[in-house]
Amino acid sequence: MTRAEARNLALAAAAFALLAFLPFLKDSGYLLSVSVSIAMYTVLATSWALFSGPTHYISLATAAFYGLGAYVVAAGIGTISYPLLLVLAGIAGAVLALAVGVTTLRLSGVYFVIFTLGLAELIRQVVTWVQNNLTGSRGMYVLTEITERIIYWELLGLAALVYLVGWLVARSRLGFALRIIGNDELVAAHVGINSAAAKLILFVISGVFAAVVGAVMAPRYTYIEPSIAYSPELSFQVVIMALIGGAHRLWGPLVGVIPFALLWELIAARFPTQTVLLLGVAFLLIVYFIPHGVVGRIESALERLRRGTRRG
Amino acid sequence: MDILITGILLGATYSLIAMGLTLQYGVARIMNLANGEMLVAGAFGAFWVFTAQQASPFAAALVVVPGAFALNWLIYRYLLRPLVRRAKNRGMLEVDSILATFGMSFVLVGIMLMVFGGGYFTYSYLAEPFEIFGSPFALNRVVACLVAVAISGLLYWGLNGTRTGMALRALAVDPAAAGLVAIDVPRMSAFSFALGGAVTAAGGIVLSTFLTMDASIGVVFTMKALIIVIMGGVGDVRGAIVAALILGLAETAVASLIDPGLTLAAAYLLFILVLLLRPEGLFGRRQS
Amino acid sequence: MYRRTALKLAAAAALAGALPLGFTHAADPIKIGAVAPKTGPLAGGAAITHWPNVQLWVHQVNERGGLRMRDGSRRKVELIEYDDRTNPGETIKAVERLATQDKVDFIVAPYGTGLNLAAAPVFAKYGYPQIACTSVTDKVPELTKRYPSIFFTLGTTTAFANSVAEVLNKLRAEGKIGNRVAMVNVADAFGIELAEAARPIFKTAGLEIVYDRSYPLGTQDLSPIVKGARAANPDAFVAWSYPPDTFAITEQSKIEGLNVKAYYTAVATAFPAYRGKFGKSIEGHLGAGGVNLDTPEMKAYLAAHKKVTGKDADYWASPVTYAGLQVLEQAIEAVGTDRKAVTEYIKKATFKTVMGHWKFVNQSIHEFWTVGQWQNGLFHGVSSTGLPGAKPVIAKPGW
Amino acid sequence: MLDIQSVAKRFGGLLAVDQLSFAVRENEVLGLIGPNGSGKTTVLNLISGAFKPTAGDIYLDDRLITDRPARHIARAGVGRTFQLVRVLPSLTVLENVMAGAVFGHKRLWGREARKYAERQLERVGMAHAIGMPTAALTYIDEKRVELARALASDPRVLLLDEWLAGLNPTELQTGIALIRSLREEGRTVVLVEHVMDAIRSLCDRCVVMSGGVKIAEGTPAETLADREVIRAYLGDDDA
Repeated sequence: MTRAEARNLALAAAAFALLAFLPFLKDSGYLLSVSVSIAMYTVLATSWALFSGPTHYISLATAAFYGLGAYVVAAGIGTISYPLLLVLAGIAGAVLALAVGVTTLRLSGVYFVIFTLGLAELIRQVVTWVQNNLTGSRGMYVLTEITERIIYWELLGLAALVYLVGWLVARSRLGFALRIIGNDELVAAHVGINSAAAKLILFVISGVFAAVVGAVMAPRYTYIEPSIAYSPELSFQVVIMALIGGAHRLWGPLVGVIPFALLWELIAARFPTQTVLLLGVAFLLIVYFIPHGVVGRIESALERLRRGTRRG
Repeated sequence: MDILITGILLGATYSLIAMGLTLQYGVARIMNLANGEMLVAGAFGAFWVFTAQQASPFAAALVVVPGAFALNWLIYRYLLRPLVRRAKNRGMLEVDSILATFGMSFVLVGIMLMVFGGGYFTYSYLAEPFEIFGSPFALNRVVACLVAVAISGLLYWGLNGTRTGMALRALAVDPAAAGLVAIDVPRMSAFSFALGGAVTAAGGIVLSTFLTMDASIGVVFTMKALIIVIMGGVGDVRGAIVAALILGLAETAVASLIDPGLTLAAAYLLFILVLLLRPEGLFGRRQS
Repeated sequence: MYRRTALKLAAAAALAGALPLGFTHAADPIKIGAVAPKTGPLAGGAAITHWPNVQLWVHQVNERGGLRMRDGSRRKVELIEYDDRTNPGETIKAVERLATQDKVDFIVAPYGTGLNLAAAPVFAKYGYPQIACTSVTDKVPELTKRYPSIFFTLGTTTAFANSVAEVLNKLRAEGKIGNRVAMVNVADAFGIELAEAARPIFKTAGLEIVYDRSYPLGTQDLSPIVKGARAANPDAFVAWSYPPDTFAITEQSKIEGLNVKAYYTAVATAFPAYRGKFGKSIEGHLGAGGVNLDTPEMKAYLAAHKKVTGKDADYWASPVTYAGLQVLEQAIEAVGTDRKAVTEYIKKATFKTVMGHWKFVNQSIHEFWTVGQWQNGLFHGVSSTGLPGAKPVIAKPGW
Repeated sequence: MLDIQSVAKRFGGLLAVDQLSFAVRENEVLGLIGPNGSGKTTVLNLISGAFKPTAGDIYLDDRLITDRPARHIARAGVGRTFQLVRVLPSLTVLENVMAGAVFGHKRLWGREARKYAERQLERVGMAHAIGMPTAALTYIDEKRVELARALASDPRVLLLDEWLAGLNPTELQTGIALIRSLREEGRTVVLVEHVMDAIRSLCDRCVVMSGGVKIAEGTPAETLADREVIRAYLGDDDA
């Protein structure tokens, strides 16, 4: 580990520790609920980008994993302890991601995009059918003592984990392989990289995170409806936040999620009757005026700065 | 027999949902996530004509179809063309158009909410039994099927029998090469995008005679349309129609013979299988 | 990484600055928050059942000069409304925002079972009374124990299924139908729960379920399910359905000629749009809910609803939602804006509402309408858990 | 060491390679020549595993590699360059070369991989460009980087697809010397090339292709004098 890396790591740890104190602020309820959604999207978008950033595959299956995680909790709560359910949700996510990855990672471009969309719907249909015919109203209520504060901490922990995993992957052979795959898959094959396996590992990692996030969020909703747990809007939002931030940097999704979430929050708060219309307009403005994502903006600004100082 | 006819009728419904998007995505290369909203807008038009003007909902086509054409032309010209121009490759355009049209779908939902309110809109039109081989079927669905046949026939003739159609097909295969043979690519793309929007809105009019809708239901249609278009093969109107029919038949067969609870699961399973076995879609060209 | 903290702090400041902060002095209006879907899957229902009643109530209260407080003063009502886009996460955030940023005095309960339950912990945390008028759940005892300020008014799934069984048995006793029931349900929360509750209840009631299938939410063609039900040759048809499919099932039944003497569809049967779409052919249709249309209060309510909002109220949850607001109104007028006192008052007092006299027992209303029937163009309550004014059930004539 | 037996490759209706057989001996430089479109690059793609042959077999050291994926063939010690240079644009020059060292035949990691990659860059005369982004490279330099990447995997067989094309006379001499030195350290080289000088001075043997079939095989002098070869060249292409 270089000194810069150690410093960054320490700073990150300090930041997380600081954030962990947020629930103790006075009147933090609203801030906390905003932070929960920011943390949730951060984990989802970052883990999404771990896979999609280097491989350029756009997956719209986030909701499938998320919903699966939520359902594992809903079906098992009361008989199985909650921490164990989180683990089970992770395992379920991994199994699903593995099955999906093995069959689909050879699809490319838009086919993969729509495939994952179809997949999310398929999972939703199958889970609903199982629920309707086997578990019934059990698998709908998640009544626990878990408060928003605990959910926030869990998400914060997951965020730390996702960054740790991302950082470890980036320094590993796997990360290097992914960068090569993202550049040129043919070259990757010809230098001896097993690109299918590399993509699969990352897909599984992102699937596990999404499933665990779903499991963490389930107690917050109390009542799990298929149309809400498997909302396609979630998948789209994750993709969009990650892309707006920039998927090729580990911290990219974060700089997309935060301003995006705050902007949306602001619109929702200030324009309650035209929320959707203005969200759309804000969104279009972002797409047209920040074409390379926030990361792109930051990087080009840094580049200008560097060039400026060099010249001066 | 019942299953067959019901399946074909449902397939026709699906083809109405998907045909517009084939033109927009297959030819103009815009994966339009606001497509469903255009459909709902068309349906709103029909609803308004029927309830407020006491006229046949199909009369709405006189205004809605040209209106949708013009609106989509403008959308392409002023909102999408800049994206096409700045995209370095197909992948970038895909990402940009997903993002932009996603935003547009919100804007359209917002506008419809303001204009029409958030409630359900539904009315009864031609909701009578129509006997085919001794079994009753909904007349409005039969009419929808006929309209679907008419639209697809027109499109087929338009694409295969006219100069413009040839240009569009060339564009669908390879925009760069199409430009080399003196096809006005931007104009043709705008045309096909606008045409797709008009077809979608027309579909909305027909569907409103038997589906209950509200301002935010568009996304449901967008998803279905995407799946049908991809399953059929991008840029091929025939493919979309065949895929729609297959889905319609499969859903009906599963609902009648196995369990209605698994209809959509079966549809998505079928879609996934098609994609796995023929990633380029039923009628798509394999890309090298 | 430290950028994250900085951004968050900046954001908190920005939000705090951007949002209207509430300063309540005596002469100020009472601030009422409301959050429910204006978009998303539940928006269609909320636009019929929820929002118009909020609008109507606020309009009427302010028309009267405001709420008449105990000290004789009048305080108008100021409404702050948010769209949760049918997303429970948004509902939670919006309720937090109302509670801590807008500092509203009271909050109208959200719309639907899922969104209400998601928001319940927040209501409980800040002690806001939550009169959940559009929630139907069998977990009422557990939920009321958990959340001391939640109130249920619409009923339980078991009660709904029980009443349907009773109505069917009544018709059977009169010799109008046999005991064969075809049952279908939408595979979404409410539909699943109702179907699950109904199976044993129907069996105990001596009804034979000859067809029992679910269909996914968003099915575009329900004719196979109607055909399947018809093929089972039932005497009664029960669909635990949601709004879009209620319309589709009815239309399809009409086309297929599903001729049963007892025909039940759940949510949306009581919508005016149902009558608007099907006209006279819905005579004798059974559906969830119902009201006593003969009371003067109900008549006045329906007229005012039409006049103020320009739309007809539905014959089930609309007046219940309005009654919930009346409860809030009367409680505030009785004890003021102290939320704890209001909650306690709601638990104990009896309220005069458009739905009749309401008295909460264990935080829920135990007398509610369960089954209604279209008779002569109006949706009358025909079965309830002990309310007066039920009309006799009739057998459904042909289409 | 490399044995191609009756290999065929069909693209849709087009038969790009038909019943082609030849062998490459250990430590030789084999020239694969022929007019444009005769299927040379396709043959390299078949050997490296980029394409699967429609028929026939390919052996590497008596091991069947016909249906092995490209990554296995690469790890077995086959390195290659591409006709249209494929550098990895978002990686630095050094990282481009490290790609070969990390994942290829050699499988190094960390400092070792870096050092090894640096040595390969020195070898192709690109030591000065180690930290540069690839965007700054000229076409010729890109070719060198690509060769360094292939070398970094320490290949036993090196497939060079028109690697010498486009070099100026001085560069050409350096290039030829470089390839020769590769052979001297015991590697086997298959060379698809149009530069006749290079073929004459480097190749031990040549295989001449035309229209997907082999029309001649032998020493450069023999094959280039072959009537059929001359006809093939003059027929399509005035080489």
